[in-house]
Amino acid sequence: MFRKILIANRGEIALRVICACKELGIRTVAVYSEADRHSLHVRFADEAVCIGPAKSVRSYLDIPSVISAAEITNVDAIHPGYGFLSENADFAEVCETSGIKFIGPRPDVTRLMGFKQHARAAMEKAGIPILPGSRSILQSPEEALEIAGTIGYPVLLKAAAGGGGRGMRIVNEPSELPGLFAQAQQEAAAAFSCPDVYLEKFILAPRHIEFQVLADEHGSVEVFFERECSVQRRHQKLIEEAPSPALTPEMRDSICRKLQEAMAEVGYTNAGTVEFLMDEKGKLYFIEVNARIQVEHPVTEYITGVDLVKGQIIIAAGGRLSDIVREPLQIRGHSIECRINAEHPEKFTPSPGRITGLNLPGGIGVRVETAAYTDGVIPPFYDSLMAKLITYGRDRSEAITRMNRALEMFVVEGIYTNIPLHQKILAHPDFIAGKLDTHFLVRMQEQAARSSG
Amino acid sequence: MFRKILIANRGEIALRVICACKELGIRTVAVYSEADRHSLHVRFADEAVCIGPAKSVRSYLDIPSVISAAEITNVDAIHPGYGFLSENADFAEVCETSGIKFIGPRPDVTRLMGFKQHARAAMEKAGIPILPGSRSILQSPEEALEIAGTIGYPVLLKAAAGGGGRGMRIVNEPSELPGLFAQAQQEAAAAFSCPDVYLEKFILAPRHIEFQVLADEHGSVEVFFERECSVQRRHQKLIEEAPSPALTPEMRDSICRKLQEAMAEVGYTNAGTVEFLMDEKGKLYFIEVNARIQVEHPVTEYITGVDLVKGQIIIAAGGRLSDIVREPLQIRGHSIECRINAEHPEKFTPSPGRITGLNLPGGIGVRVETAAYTDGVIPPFYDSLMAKLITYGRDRSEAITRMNRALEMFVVEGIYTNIPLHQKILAHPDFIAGKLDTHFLVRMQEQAARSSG
Amino acid sequence: MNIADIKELVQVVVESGVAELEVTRGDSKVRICRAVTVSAPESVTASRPAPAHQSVVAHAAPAPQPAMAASASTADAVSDPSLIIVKSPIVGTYYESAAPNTPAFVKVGDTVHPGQVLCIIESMKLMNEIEAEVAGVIVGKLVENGRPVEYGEAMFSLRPL
Amino acid sequence: MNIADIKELVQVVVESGVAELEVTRGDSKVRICRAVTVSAPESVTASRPAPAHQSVVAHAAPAPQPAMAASASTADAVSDPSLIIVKSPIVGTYYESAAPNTPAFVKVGDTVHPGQVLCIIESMKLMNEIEAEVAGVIVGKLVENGRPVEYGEAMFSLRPL
Repeated sequence: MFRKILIANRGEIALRVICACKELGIRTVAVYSEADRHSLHVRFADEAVCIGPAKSVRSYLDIPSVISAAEITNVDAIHPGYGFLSENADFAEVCETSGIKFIGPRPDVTRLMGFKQHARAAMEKAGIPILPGSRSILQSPEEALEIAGTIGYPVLLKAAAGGGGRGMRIVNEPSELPGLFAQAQQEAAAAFSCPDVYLEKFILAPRHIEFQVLADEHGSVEVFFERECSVQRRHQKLIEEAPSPALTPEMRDSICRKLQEAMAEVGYTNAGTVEFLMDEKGKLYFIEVNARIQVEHPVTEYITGVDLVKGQIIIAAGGRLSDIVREPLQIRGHSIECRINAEHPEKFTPSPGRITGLNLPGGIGVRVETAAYTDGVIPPFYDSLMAKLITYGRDRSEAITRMNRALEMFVVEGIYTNIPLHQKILAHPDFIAGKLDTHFLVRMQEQAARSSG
Repeated sequence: MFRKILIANRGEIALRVICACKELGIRTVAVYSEADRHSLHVRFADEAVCIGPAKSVRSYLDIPSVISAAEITNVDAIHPGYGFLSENADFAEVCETSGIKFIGPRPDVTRLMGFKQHARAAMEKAGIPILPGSRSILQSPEEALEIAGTIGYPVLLKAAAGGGGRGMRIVNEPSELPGLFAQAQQEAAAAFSCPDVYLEKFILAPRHIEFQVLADEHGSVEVFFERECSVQRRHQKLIEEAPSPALTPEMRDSICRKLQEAMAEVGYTNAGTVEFLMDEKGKLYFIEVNARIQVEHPVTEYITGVDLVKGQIIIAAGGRLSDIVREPLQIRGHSIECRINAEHPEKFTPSPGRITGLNLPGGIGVRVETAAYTDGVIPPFYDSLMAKLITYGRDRSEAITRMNRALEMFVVEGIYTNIPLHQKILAHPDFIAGKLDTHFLVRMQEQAARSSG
Repeated sequence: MNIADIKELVQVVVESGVAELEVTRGDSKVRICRAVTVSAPESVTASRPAPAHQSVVAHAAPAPQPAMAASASTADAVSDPSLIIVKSPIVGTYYESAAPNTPAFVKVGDTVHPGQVLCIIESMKLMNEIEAEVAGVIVGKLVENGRPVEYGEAMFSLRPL
Repeated sequence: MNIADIKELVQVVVESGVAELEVTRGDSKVRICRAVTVSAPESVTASRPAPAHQSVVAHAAPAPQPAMAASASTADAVSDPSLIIVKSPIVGTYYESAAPNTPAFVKVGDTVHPGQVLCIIESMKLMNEIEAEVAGVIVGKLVENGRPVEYGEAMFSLRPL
């Protein structure tokens, strides 16, 4: 097992990894920007190194600074968390060459998954349903028009190297295509310094459903069932839950079995998430693989009883999946996560600042992941996630009532949070009924606007 | 179901009941003494009534004040929590006559259980092993000497109406008996206004093991397995866990089955705990029944997945156990509770005062029950329990490592706590090995004294 | 160091926003601490549970904000130190008269003598007469007829004679 | 020390961002805290994780206690506003000389000119020469030879000419 690990991240996920390390008896090194000097991951790590100024390009995203910090503190491994350098294959390579174990997939696999076309090919080979679309990068608007014609409109133009909605365009009819094609290419080039785009069938009201995977370095793969993440705002997830209200046991089993093969086939290792869209008829289509631990991993931990972050570390240290998953995985109860963001609940404007009063909910079936504390500061330089509130219940309705209770007892003073928004969502009949798709939130807000106006 | 419940308690358990009510959609009324004006149970209840000055005899223990508060707020039921009025049969009767449902056993059952001799008789009838001892109240030192002679020394003199170690005397040889008999009677008379004492076999190094029971008002009883509470100081529990490392599945099943009969036989309703001692040979002996929810109930909730406080309320409202326990109960994983007291970790002197800095641990497998908050005050008038820290793991060793992690991240500034003591206990080889009895803590401290001195 | 200096130092603390200032000069010493004030934007208030408290909970203090503890009534009451506040010794329902449609025991402006009944508080079906302990003039009646009162709740303010 | 001086010091604290400043001159003493200071009894300190921090973490601030943020060195540093602090622009290992057994680039008392090499910081196997940006006299060397330095760590204090 590792002796000492550096956590190349900040906030709640840095603290999450520190907890896993403490429980495994591994010493921890935190890195921090000047803006995070007083943050809890610095407080609770055994050592801490300031790696740069507030701007993340010069600190958390600066590979030389992170590697230097790892060298002067003499660590065996680096855990990248999510975001920042977590899916940067170059960083993983530098770690390797510096003799530091990168806790995540091998760089080549990360690269393969990063290019959606390759990922799609790999999944298709294993019999996983994928969205009908261009099998490769589009050479010209003409090619796009031809393929779109066969698939049928609307279609979605997507950046090959992309993510987070940038370089995406919905095309409703042929006449729009050439113009939007050019826009998508420009945006892709700007965002990912790679103008390649491809297209696929556009599903009007899809559910976002993803499957959690752990794979060890001895060839075995486990699929930890699915999460439903359909409550989103501008492609940003807001509420996640496990299991999905929309999946039948049969569909679940068949996808899990196929994914097990596919991930073993591509030689995937460590933690990963396979994202699907579900169309109105309940059919699943593969979209992409995220080669990292994800924000919403706790809901999976709650229903399976497995500590996924500990699992990542054990696997990276050469351990076997059979030590992490002792008896056959099974779903127990239901879990929901609300992302508590430091932002205005209606205007969605970020609300950094000092937390002057804080009461974190606790008690039965409630888990909080946060680096926030009374008198602590949410700096303006990073994402607005100030806490993850996760509840567990023996069924979905208990998980929901518990979340209502926990949101009511979650007191944050001095900054705005989206807690009132979460309360509105949890009270909405469609959410309670599990009638979800990625447009749910927009619909809810339009309803509210109508009834108030 | 009830519309509104008054919680006749304070601190973490008041908050615990408020959480259960919120999840059941029941409105809550908090009562508080002048010393608790700013406490969280007042903050999070829908209504709150000041019922008296700081001294509990004139507030939390004052039946007219509590009943009046219930009347002016027009509640359907009262939850007594633990301590205070929870096992006061007279209070339960006043509730009945005032048309308010008391959430607990019927007064007559509570009385029956309060008198240990009757409880012993009831249990013995159901074939539950009890400690050899006087079957009834001792009339004279002579009778005591005679019975002690047949049982064999050492024997324990106990107050019939007692609890918490008052009116207890260990007798090692006949010559000591008359003097200690008188002392026990005096102490019993003073503490419980009832001088009756009885005697039973004294086990030198017993384990304290107790079984959790829920019984509905339709005659069905469920036993939620056992808790081990052997880590004690002066009869005060410090660490509890479930399941017990000392029980075999066979013993567990047989006791659970017999208790189910016994409790049904006595017409027990709502929550209760049946306490046993285990001798050096692993044999269990019944000692008493606690007719209330207990401080350590969360460890049972963690391993069974059942919300016991919700269960109490549902039962009191006439609900059925079959709605609370849907599938057959089974033990999942292991759970440990550390009682975090506001007291000096070596001197054990209480440490009331203002909490100037507070960081509650969170994350996977950690549950905190507390009414403490930054700038909040631990008043000197009540018990020193400032928080309950409960961890869950797939096995005992994960629960322990998680507890170590959580204790390390539990920061309390401004007052003393016994967190360092808990850290010593969790690091002790005997605790790690599960080699426990009620003298464990004394032994540990003697060892420390020797090694340091 | 004179009062003026200290006042100025206090200003410095308040304006600068530092939490603590300690100045020692020879044998004189000043220490100034600024209490953490909470400025909560409206959405924050919204994100807080806002229980529909009844009058009985006027004194309930939202934590972690003891600053909001004192209720209006007590605030007024204590604002004039020369007044005596008659507080409820028990929890119950307040009645200003012996029976419906009968005049109140006392009205504002009345002069009361020790032992004179001021009101009745019903508790557990019992009518408890609350008497004046000192002689004085009723300046304020702080509770509405028929409303519940909690322990220590201010009922009357009176100016002692 | 008069009120004006104190006001100025308060400014220093607020602007510099240090958590605490204490200045003693003869029998007069001033202590300024930016954030709420916590007086924790020893057992509380014990109950806190006490990580064996290396020098690189001298600046690590235990939360929720920003008061403990400022490390000795920074405190001294800002205590004399006339000094210039040369901070490390990168994370790495500090060397005061070009090679073992060769004299240090600079020693206390030396006068340095802009562009003069003050030390080397090794980062990712690269030797980075750190040069003086202004002319001045070295007043303090704040890092031990061969010790790691973090970003922004104070290495030299020098009095500009």
